[in-house]
Parts: sequence; structure tokens; C-alpha cells
Amino acid sequence: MENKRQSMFEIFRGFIAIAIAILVAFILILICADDPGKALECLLIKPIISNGALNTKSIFTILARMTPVIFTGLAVCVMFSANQFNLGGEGSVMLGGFVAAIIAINIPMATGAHVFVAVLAGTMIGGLVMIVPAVIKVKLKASEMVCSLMMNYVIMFAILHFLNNKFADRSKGATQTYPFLKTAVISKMIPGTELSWGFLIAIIATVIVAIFMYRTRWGYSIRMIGINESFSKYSGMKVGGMIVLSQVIGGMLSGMGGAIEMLGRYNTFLWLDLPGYGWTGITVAILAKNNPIMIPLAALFISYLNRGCELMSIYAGVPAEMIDIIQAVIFLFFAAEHFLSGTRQKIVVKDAKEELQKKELASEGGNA
Amino acid sequence: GCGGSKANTDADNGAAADNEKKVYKVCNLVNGTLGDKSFFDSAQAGLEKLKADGRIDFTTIEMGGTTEDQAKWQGYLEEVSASGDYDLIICGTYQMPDYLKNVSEMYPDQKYLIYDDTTHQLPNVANLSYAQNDLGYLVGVYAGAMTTETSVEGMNEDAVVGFVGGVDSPVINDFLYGFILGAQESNPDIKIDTRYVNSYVDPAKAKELAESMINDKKCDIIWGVAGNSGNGAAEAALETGKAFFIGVDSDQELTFSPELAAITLTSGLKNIGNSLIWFFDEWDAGVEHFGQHTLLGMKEGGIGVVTDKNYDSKTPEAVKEKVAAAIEAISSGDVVVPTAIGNQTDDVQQLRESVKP
Amino acid sequence: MFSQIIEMIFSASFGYSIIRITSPILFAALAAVVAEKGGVVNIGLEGIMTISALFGVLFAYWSNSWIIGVIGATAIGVLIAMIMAVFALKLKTDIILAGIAVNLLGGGGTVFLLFLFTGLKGNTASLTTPNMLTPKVNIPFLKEIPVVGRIFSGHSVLTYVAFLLVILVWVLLYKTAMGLRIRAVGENSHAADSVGVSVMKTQYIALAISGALAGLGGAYMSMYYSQSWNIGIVAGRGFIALAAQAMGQGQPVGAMLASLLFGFASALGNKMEGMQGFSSYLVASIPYAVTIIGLVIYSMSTIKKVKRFKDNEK
Amino acid sequence: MSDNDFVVQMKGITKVYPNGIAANQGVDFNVMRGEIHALMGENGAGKSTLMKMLFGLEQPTEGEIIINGEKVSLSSPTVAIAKGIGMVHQHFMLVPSLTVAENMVLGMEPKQGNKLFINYKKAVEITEEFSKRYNLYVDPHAKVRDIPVGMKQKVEILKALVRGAKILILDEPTAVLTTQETEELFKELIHLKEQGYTLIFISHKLNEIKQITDRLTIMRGGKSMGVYETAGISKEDISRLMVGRDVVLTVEKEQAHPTDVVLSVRNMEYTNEWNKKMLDKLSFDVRKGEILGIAGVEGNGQRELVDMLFNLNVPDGGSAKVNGKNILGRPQREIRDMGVSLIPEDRMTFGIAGGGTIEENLMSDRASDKRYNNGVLFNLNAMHNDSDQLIKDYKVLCKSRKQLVGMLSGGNIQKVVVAREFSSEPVLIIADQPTRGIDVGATEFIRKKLVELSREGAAVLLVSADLNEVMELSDSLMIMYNGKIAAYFEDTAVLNDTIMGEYMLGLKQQSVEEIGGVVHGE
Ligand SMILES: Nc1ncnc2c1ncn2[C@@H]1O[C@H](COP(=O)(O)OP(=O)(O)OP(=O)(O)O)[C@@H](O)[C@H]1O
Ligand SMILES: Nc1ncnc2c1ncn2[C@@H]1O[C@H](COP(=O)(O)OP(=O)(O)OP(=O)(O)O)[C@@H](O)[C@H]1O
Ligand SMILES: [Mg+2]
Ligand SMILES: [Mg+2]
Repeated sequence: MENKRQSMFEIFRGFIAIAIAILVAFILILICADDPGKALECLLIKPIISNGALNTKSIFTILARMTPVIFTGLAVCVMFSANQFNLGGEGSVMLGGFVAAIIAINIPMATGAHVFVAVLAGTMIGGLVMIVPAVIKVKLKASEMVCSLMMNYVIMFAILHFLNNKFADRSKGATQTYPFLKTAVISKMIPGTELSWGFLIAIIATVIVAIFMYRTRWGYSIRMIGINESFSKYSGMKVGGMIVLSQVIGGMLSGMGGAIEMLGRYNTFLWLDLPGYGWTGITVAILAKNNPIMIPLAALFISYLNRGCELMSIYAGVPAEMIDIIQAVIFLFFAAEHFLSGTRQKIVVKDAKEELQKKELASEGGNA
Repeated sequence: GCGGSKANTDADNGAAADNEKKVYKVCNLVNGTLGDKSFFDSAQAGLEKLKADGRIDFTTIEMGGTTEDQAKWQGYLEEVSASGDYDLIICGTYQMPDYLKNVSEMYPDQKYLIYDDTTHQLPNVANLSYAQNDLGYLVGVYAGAMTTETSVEGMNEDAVVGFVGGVDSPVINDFLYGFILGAQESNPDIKIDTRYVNSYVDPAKAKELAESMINDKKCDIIWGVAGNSGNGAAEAALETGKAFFIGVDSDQELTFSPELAAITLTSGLKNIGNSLIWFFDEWDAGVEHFGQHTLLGMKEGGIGVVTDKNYDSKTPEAVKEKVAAAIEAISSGDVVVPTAIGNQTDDVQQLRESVKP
Repeated sequence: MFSQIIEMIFSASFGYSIIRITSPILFAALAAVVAEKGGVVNIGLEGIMTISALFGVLFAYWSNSWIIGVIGATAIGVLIAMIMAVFALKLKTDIILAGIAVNLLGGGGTVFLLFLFTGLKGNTASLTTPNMLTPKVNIPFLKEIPVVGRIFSGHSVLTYVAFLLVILVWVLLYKTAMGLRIRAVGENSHAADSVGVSVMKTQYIALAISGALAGLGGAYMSMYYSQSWNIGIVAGRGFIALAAQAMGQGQPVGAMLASLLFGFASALGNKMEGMQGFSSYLVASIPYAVTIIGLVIYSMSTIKKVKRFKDNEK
Repeated sequence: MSDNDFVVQMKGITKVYPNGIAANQGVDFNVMRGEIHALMGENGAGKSTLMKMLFGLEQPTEGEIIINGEKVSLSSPTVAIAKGIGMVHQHFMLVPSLTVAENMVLGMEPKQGNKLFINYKKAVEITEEFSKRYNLYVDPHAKVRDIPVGMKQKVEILKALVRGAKILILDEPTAVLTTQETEELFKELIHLKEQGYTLIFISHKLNEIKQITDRLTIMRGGKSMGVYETAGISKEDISRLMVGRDVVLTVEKEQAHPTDVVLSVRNMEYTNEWNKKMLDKLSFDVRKGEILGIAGVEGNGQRELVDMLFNLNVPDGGSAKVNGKNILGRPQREIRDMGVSLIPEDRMTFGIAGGGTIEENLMSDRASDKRYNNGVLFNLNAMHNDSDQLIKDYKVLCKSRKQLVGMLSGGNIQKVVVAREFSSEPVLIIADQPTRGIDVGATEFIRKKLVELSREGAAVLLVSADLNEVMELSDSLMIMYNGKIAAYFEDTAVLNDTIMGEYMLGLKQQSVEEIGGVVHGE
């Protein structure tokens, strides 16, 4: 039972943190932009409102770009919940996208079924590869972090090898596959925008993951193992199996994110590097405090920020590399928990006192 | 301000108005970042020159080159097209055509230019491409002839040269294809050690590769076609003192420190900047290249080889003659170099393996 | 083909190559060890290395002295680590997020700074002069010994520093009061707190040391290895170092062995690329695959050891 | 008396934790120079919190602290240590991978001549010197993770002394000590007092309080209930002040009527990593309806035995069966399904997940039961209802079932563990130190419950270092020494401290026949 005044303060604290972050960013913008006022407008307002009207197209772009990071955010959420520092999201995303693409190109199927099968395959393979670090961890107690990090590179190079030597469309100058069959393309939720139905799947996935983590015995076990493994073992949970399960689910979510992003946004497979969504997923999960329901919100935050920076570079002449700096600054301040902790404590004390007083009055009343 | 990428002020407008020429408003979208000392920088330099001459007014936007950035490229194109602020929107590389196709169809009245790509043919898009296979051929002829010129200090008698590529991909292999054929033209028994860094930004790795080429395989000339990574190959040549380097895209002798410049024999040029100037010359003259593929080769000045400085001072006359003859043959069309781009078979790969030392 | 590989492995240049590849990773792995022992996960090593690499070049350029450059790189490494520390330790920003932020700064931030200070974009190749590069050191007697000399002599002075630091870090952690405190704080911060060891101060120190070590790694990259700075110069070595730390069980010597394993596999891959019939991409994955295999074998052997120990006792 | 007689004065102390719990409310607490002052109160009364503020680990929300007549701001333990305050914590504050000597000198490390390196030899010397001076034996070279709890406690006390503490806070120091060790400790405490040290002593054991303290302060619900001369107040009065009602200090229990063997252990053997034989051909049975107590000085194999029975470790040989089915090496799930429950000795490691809510902790062994699941999903109603019921039944002092367990006081944490383990309808309960660190009220409750369950037909294996507890609760009792059974008593009525002490210290050993009595089966 969170206190009203306290939760109000939490919201207020969030705003102040963002305000400070933006203030610092603004100082940087002042140095760089030709027109700082415009830059700030681009960063804050233009992503949703442009020329006094709702910038619907931009809004859909923001939503569209949330899609892959929602998936990786959820993946990190599940994997980290089991206290496994698994960084394999990157590899799973790329592999999921690649496998989905190969099926989308090479195995003709009916509409609907094709997308389903391709995404399913991407999901499965994404989960499958995560068995490796998970089992090595459970059976051999070897660091899952090392294993997953190294596996990302192995996966990437293997994909590039097959892409280049087996699946490349040699008529193209860029290293890419042949185009996906039409049946395998995830159609747009709103035509003419970047927003595909993948977004909806991401939202559904969020709900499912939230239910899984907080309303099922498996999610519960995973969380307890994450808090205290010895305790979970003693309580009779299948610790090893659950750890593997959590990593596989994380891999599946990442793989699904890769597959959906690939089929929802692109026409051919053209990722030549680890896509980076895995790392963004970590950021998202941390901002969301590992709470699945908060993941889309955190993803929105990042996506909005990205879009704002992009518009700054188009309209206000802020150089692209400033984006990284501004993002770094905003992350640092926004996630600073102890920021204003003194004030928070005062409110807590005040509340506690009021509560005690109330109790005393009540008990006196009762005695009388 | 600090915005290196941005350079539009109204400075020279007056002069242009006098000539009654149109000052084009141009947007240059870079799907990476400037500072590659290669084609993005080259395009930028061309635009700077046009601007200095009062012919255009331009904005450069760096969109970032990572896979995560890739998801934004089409968004940038759309946003810029929708703004309607520009007479011409420029972008480049083989990674952009599909996005450009989508957007150019949405904005049929907007004019676009894409350099270094031949994928699509669209009515409002001008495609400029460069005969890098020809370029590779010329560099190959030169390297193949030089490697046995023991009269040049530091050159050994073994007919072995090296090629450090960025990644194993069609564009890089297009350079390689010409390079191998050219080298074989000079010396049919030549061996070519090809290795890829798998990154355009890891000179350290390139250095290791090049050192192995030099120490293990006796390469004495290495052509680095690997962006920033190429510098590592140059350093390996300098450090071992047993090899020379050849640059790519722009004249790397000019961008290197004196020590590195000293062991750089020449550079194969991909003149993107020049080609943009050429494009505006044509446009002003009433010749529009929209809806066309324009291949810019030796003749059009799209490619070239640096022939002054080290080349001039270090190269024996006989070799110079060979290179000159090759340039002539390419320009006249007597020699036609096959291209790796769009080559549906494994020709390049097979050739590459067959000439390994 | 195998004879070719064997021949390469037993060449002096191979050994030399391993040490050169290992050095920057070793610096960063030691940085990871110190931070980890103090209970902080320093995921920002990549960023710190990149930023230090840039400032190493800049300081060396301004002063025309590599020594100033190295000191500058180290100092900047400490500075960045301290920024991380203020946020992570004082303001309680999640340490992983703080690391990710530092890596972002290492990405775009460095490009921006380079432009700000020099007007250059992307790389500093045009600034480099011999005075800016850390010198190679020929070790008097060692140099003369046939193969061994060529493997171990003639490296950058920083390489010797790196291997010396393995010992120094070990001594720091296991023989000094500060080391004892760092380990205590990392393992049970309440225990340290309850005897008057300031947890925050100790972690500040651990991060500062970590930053300094990573800074040296950055200096090695730009002031010796690549001889100039460019975007993305560190190319994942900061992450590999994290892996080396974990694989080396958080011990300095273990981290060194893990770094050497990675160096060995990389050197092997580089050489194999020169042979016929190897896919460049597959060869490139060798170091990473070898690391995984090494990890598995090592873990299996330790588990067996425990078992064997028990069997013997019976 | 004047203010000058007080070394410690805490005035109007209020402490509100960030989670809103007001652990202390306007507490006044004064300690006189050279006295042993007891601080008493139920679990969660706020004793540890008050002491943490005195030691600088927590900051009071309101109120002031005066040490030796000087108003101080104890912003950190460093400051408190400098003021001559030392504290032995309720939960160990040790670094497991460091040696005892290293733990001893942490923060005040002796240096070599060059001021750079630790003088490890000196650290060992210091440890040995203090160990000898205060008669608290520890092994300076052993890593803390390898030493038994008793020794850990001694290290904690030595740690405070070595820092020159003149005012020593002991937060339940005897909870993990054997009678003999406690006696030793008390001698030392009195010795310290004679030397002018001031001692603040927290304990739930009334006997101990009566035995050594001069005055006592009683806390209830975060408030001080007054200060008393120990000599002038009876145990019963203390209990009443603490709990607010009369407490029955001895457990009434009917005669046991044991029937079938539930747990049978045969020839169990185990040698630990340091080559010490911890279990030596151990055989015994526990029958339905009886409480079999295991007494013994800690470190004589009790911990290992319990670990084996719950598959937290695997023995080198022997067998253990529950109702005829092997439990060695079986997954905990299976063992629990056979009806075995365990109250673990180390509750912080095994008993709870501190970052989980009370409800999550109560459900940990049964979350996959049909009762709490509707198909794939949890039946939250059933969970909430049962948790609330358990919280009520076991009197867990908390705001709600959603509170994090890690934020509860030590005793309430144990109640959560006990509530879970007793409520799963066990056929065999292994209770390892079930009332360690628990207030009289709760102890009474748990002991009653244990007897009740055994009379209802559960087999109970009780391991306890608290001699009174084992003697009082057990129907029959065995004493372990050196991994073997030193003695077995079918009837505990004949026992007293002296007899047990002789067996526990290995001075006496029963014959094979006598010991054989503990094997009831085949
Ligand atoms: N003579 C000594 N001088 C200084 N320190 C000592 C001495 N003997 C033991 N130690 C301490 O005992 C511990 C064991 O030393 P060792 O180097 O074997 O640790 P380790 O192998 O790293 O152990 P772990 O893996 O548990 O950390 C160290 O913490 C070390 O500081
Ligand atoms: N770190 C903390 N954060 C929040 N609440 C806490 C914290 N530590 C203790 N509490 C709460 O403060 C109250 C007093 O706890 P404290 O540990 O002082 O009790 P105690 O008297 O020492 O009890 P016990 O005899 O069980 O050890 C309890 O309700 C407890 O839940
Ligand atoms: Mg030659
Ligand atoms: Mg307490």
C-alpha cells in the first residue's frame, strides 16, 4: 500500500530528474546548435506536435521503433530476474532475424502461415542458442556473461559467413539476401507509416510476460531464484531447470523481436553487425526496474528521445554524435535514484508520524 | 557552434545571383559519420567546393552507421523529403537504394541523387557509380609491376602483394577483382594475399593481418581497402620497414603523418566529390541525369590514380609506362574489367583463393 | 595445411603477435578485476578506453611528448571513472546503466570532442608524429636470445607495464590494506561498513584504479597499436576484457591467462586467414569460440578436481 | 545521580526507515559507566535499530545522542569507533573469503615498516593476543567461510575489543553459543566490566539477563517501557512488560507415544573438504509422534547431518530413508513431497529470500500446489488468504503480506520460516535451532507448536545448541561428539546440564549397546 503523497512525490522526482537532464543537454545544445530554441523544440515537442498539429506520422514512427526494444527489454527483464547476467540478447536478435528472413525468402507458404512460421522459427532458434550459456552455467558453474558475450560474436560471424556465401543476392552491391516473399512480410498497422502489426505483438508479449512473471509458478520461481538461489533450492524449486528456462525465454523473446523487426521493417536481410537492440534492451529493463509492465513505457522514453535527437539533427543542425552525449546525460540523471532522497525521506517521516498519531487516537478511542 | 556536419550559411549568395545561376538547395544524407577519409568525406568536400563557388547551399545530416541507426535511415529520408526544403537530396552507398526507392515513390516531385549504387532505376533519382573494378585493375597493374622492382629500395624479388579488405562483400571484392586481374596482367605468376579485417574501424587488427602478410608471405606492397582499418596496414608496412602501402578513395598521402606518407606509394581514387561537381555542371548546362545510371570511369574522372609525389619519385620509368598504357587501355575501352557486383557466380572467390601465396 | 599452421605457431612473430594483441585486453581485464573485487561491475571499460585513447593522442600532440600523453590518458580514464562513480555510488544510478552511458560517450562523445579540439572528424592519423608514440623497448640481454628475444623483446613500453601491473594489482589486492578493504567491500559491504571502512570511499578508489588501468589500455591502442585514434578504435576489446575477468575468476593472474588465451586465438586466426580455403568470417570467430571452449574446459576441470579430491580422501 | 554517571544518553530517539516503518519512537536510553545494561524486547521492538544508531550505522530521524557528556553526531561507524563504541551484530558482519586475522584487522590494518603492505604476521599476533587475553579461542589463519558459527561469534566480539571499544554493544551474542561457551563469555564480560568497560547486552534469554546484567531497559513496539534494576524485577514481570501479557516459560507436554519409524539413518559417513571426518557411521531413527533431540557442541557434525538429510550435501556413505524411501541425493522437491520440512540453521541464506515479500516467502515450498494454481495461473485469492492467515497465526509483526521479508526484524524473519515449514502438514520436521534469536513470546509459541505437531503424529528431529530447549522439548535425546553419537537417552527426565556437558565435551562416551537404543528399526 503505497502512500499517495509518496507516489506523487515519486512522479515529481521523475520530472525534476528529466528536467535536470534536459537542462544539462540544453547546455550542450547551446554550444552546438545554431538555433537552440528550435533544437529544444525538436527534442521535446516536435516528435508529437508539429506546426501546431499532432504529428501523427512521427508518433507512429516512435511507436514503430519501440517494437524491437520492447522485446529485448522483456528478454533482459526475464533473464536478469533469475540473476543471470546474460548479454546474449544481441546474438539472439540477429539470429532470430536471420532465420526468419531465410524462411521468408526460401520457403513459400500461404499468407499468414508464412509470417507465423518465420517468426516462430526465429523465436525458437533465439531460445535454442541460449541453452548453451544457461546449461554451461548450471552444469559447470561457468560465467554466463562470458559465454553469452562471446557467443554473440560467434553467431554474428556465422550469420555473415552464411549470408555472404550461401544466401547473398549477388546482383546487389550490398551484402544482402534476396527480397522476402510477399507472404512473409508483416503488414503495416497503419499504411504509409513505419508501424507494423509487430507493435501489437510486442504489447501482447508484454502482457504475457508480466502475467508469466507475476502470476505463474514458473515466473515466481525465476524471481525467487534471482533473489536467493540457495533458498529456492531448499524450498524445492528446480533451480537448474528454471535458470535454463529463464534464459531460453529471454532468448526466445529476443529472437522474436529480431524476426518481427526484420519482417516488419525490411524487405531483405541486411544486418551486417550485431544490431544493438540487446544493449538498448538492458537500458530499457533497468529504466523499467525489471518490471515487465513498465517496459513499453521505458521503450517509449528511449524511442521518443531518439526521435527528438533525430529531428534536432535535421532541423536544428545539432550534429549526430551529440545524440549519444545527450542520451548518456539523460540516462545518468534520470536513473539517479538518490536524487532528492533527502526530501523523500522527509515525506516518509511525516507520513509515518501522521499514521502513528491516527493509530494512537484510534486506540485511545477504543479504550475509552 | 561546433556542428562540423553543418555548413549552410547565406554567405556567397550574392555572387551567385550575379551570375543569374540557380543556387540549388541540397541536403546531403550520410548513412554513417563523416571522417571516414573516404567517400563520405569526398562527397562532403565536393559539396563544400560547390558551395564556395556559390553554386549550392547545403546541409549535411549524419544518420549514423550502426545497425540500430539503419532503422532510422528511411525516416530521415522521409522527413527531409516531406520538408520540401531541398532541390536535391543526396545519399550514397549500396545500403540506401531500397529506402530511397520507397521514399522517392512517395515524393515523385522531389529530386534525388544516389552515389556509388546501381540497384534501382527511378525517374526522379540520378544514380552515379564508379568503376572501382577499373580502379582495382590500375592499382593491380602498378603493384604487380612494382613488387619485383628490386631497384626500388625496400622491394623484394618475390612476386607477392597483399590486399587488406574491410569485409568480404561485393563492393570490396569489386576492387579486389580488378586488382587481381591487373596484377596478373603485369605478372602472370603473381601471388596475392587477401585478408579481411571484418571491421572498418579496427586498424589494430589490420596491422596484425598486414604484419603476417609481410613477415610470413613476403608481401612488399599492401593495398588497404578498409576505411580507417586500412591505416593499420600502412603502419605495419612502416614498422616492419619491409613493405609499402597503397591508399584508397582519397589521396591518403595527404591525410597521413609524414612517416606514413613516406611509405605510401600512391592511392586509388574514387572521386565522388568531383562527380558531384560534374553533376551540377551538367545540370546547369541543362543535362539532367535523373532516371539514369551513370557509370563514371577513368574517362569521366570518376576514378583515378595518384601519379605525383611518391609515385613520381619512386616508380621506375618502365612501370610508369605500364600503368600509363593500362590507363589508356581502360579509358579507350580496349580492356574491359569484369565486375564483382552483380556477378552471380563465385568467380572472384575462386580467383582469390587460387592466387593466394 | 596443418604443417603450415604448426610452422606459423612456432614462429617468433607469432609469439610476438600474441603479446601485442593481449596487452590492451590485459590492461582492461585488470581494470575489470579491480572494479569487480570492489563490488562494482564496470561495464563502461570500452567507453573509458575509447575516450582515453583519444585524449592520449591529444595530450601527446599538444605536448609533443608521449609521456604526457600516457599520463593524460590515464588521468582522463580516472576522470571518467569518477563521473561514473559519482552517479553510481552517490546518486545511485544503476551501475550497468552508468557503464552504458559511458560507452555512449565513448561513441559519439569522442567524435564531438575531437572536432571541438582539433576540427578533425573521425580520426587523427594526420596528427601523429614519432614523439607521440610510446617507444618500443629492446631488453638488453633478452634481445640476444634467438627465438625468445624476438618474442619478448621489442614491445611497447606499455606492454611491459601491462604485465608488470598484473603483479602490482595482485600485490595491491592481496598484500596492502587498501586491497584488503577493496576485497572486503566487494564481498560484504556491511561488514566493511561496520568496522569503519567507508564503502563509498573504497569503491571510489577501486573505480579510480579501474579507470586508470583502462586509460592505459586506451593509450596503448592509440599511442602504439593503431598509432592514431579513430572512431570505434577499441573495437570490443573492453567487452572481451570483461569476459577475461570473469573467466580468470576475478584474479589478476587468471585474467592475464584468459587474456593470453584470447590473444593466442586471435593471432592464430589472423595467420589462418592467409591460408587457402578459410572463410574470413569463420576465422574471425575463432578467438570467441576458443574463449568459450576454454571456459568450458576450465570449468569442467575445476569441477572434476573437487570430485577427484573427494575420491582420494576416501 | 548526575548526568556524568551516564556514558551513553540517547534522548527522544525516533527512527523512520525509508519504507515508512517507525522502528523507534521517542526512545530514551541511558547507560551508566561500568554497568552491564540489558536491552530487552520482543522481536521487532526496535532494539537493533536503536543500537545501530548508537554505532553510527543508521541516523536517527529525531533525537540526540550524548556520549561521555558530549553531544555527538554519529554519522558513521568510524565516528562511533573513535568514540570508543564497539558493536557485535545480531547477524554476522564478516567477510567470508578473508581469514580470521584479516577480518580482525580490517580497517585498522597493521602495516609493514614501509607503510604500504599489510603486516599479516602482526595481524595474526594481534588476533592471538586478544584471543588469549579474553579467552576466546579462534584460528587466525582459517578463512571465515570455513569456521563454525560459534567461532564467528567470537571473532565478532574480538573485532570490537581490538578496536579499543570501551562501550560494547552485544546484539544477541549468545544466540549461537553453547552453554559452556556462554559461561566462558559471561566470565569475560564480567571481567571486562570490572576493568571499567560498559556493556550493552541484548538477549532474549531471561536467565542470562538475570545472571549478568545490572539494569535493564525494556522496549515494546518501538517505545521504551522503562528502566529497571535487574535484581529488583522477576522474570515473569520482564516477560509481561515485553509482551504485554503473561508468558508461560516452560512447555507443558504429554507423554510421547512413538509408533513407526519415520526417519532412519544408517552408517552415514562424511569427510569434509579439509579432510575432517564430520559424520562417522552415524545410525539412528526418529519415530512418529516423538521429538528426538540432538545436542552437542557446534561443529560436531550436526550441521552436516542436517545438510545430508535435505540434500544440501551428499554423504560419502550410508543411507537415510523416510518411511522406507531413500532421501539421500534426491531433489528437495521430492524430499518435501515425502512430507519432510526443515527449519534451517542459517535462516538468512536458506530460510528466506530477503528481496521477496512475506507472501512470496510463505509460498516458496508450495507455489506449484494445485491449491494455489488455476491451470497455468496462480490462484491469488487462495495465496492471499492463506498468507494472511499464517501471518496472523504465527504473529508475524509486519505492515502487510506485501512487505519485504529482508526488512523484518530477526525474530519475525524466523517466524515467517517457521510458519511455512509447520504449515505444510509435515510427517518429519527437522528443526535446526528453531528458536535462536527469538523473543520469549515467540519462543513459547514455536515450542508449543512443535510439541503439538509431534503429538499430532509428526516425527521431529530437533537440533539445538540451547540445552534447556533440547532437554525440555525432546522426548528422547542423543548427544553428538566428533561425528558420532556419544550418548543416547530414551528418557530426558534423568538429564541435567552436568551430565550432558560431560558427553558433549567428549569426557564420557556410552557403550555401543546403550547407543544402539536409538535404532528402533530392523
Ligand atoms: N603470509 C601471508 N602474508 C600475507 N597474506 C597472507 C599470508 N598467508 C595468507 N594470507 C592471506 O590469505 C589469503 C589466501 O591467499 P591466496 O593468495 O592463496 O588467496 P587466493 O588463492 O586468492 O584465495 P581466494 O580464491 O579464496 O581469494 C589471502 O587473502 C592472503 O592475503
Ligand atoms: N533496514 C530496514 N529497513 C526497513 N525496516 C527495518 C529495517 N531494519 C529493521 N526494520 C524494521 O524496524 C523494526 C524494528 O526492527 P529491529 O531490527 O530494530 O528489531 P529488534 O528489536 O532488533 O528485533 P529482533 O529481536 O527480532 O532482532 C521492525 O519492524 C523491522 O521490520
Ligand atoms: Mg616483391
Ligand atoms: Mg535485532
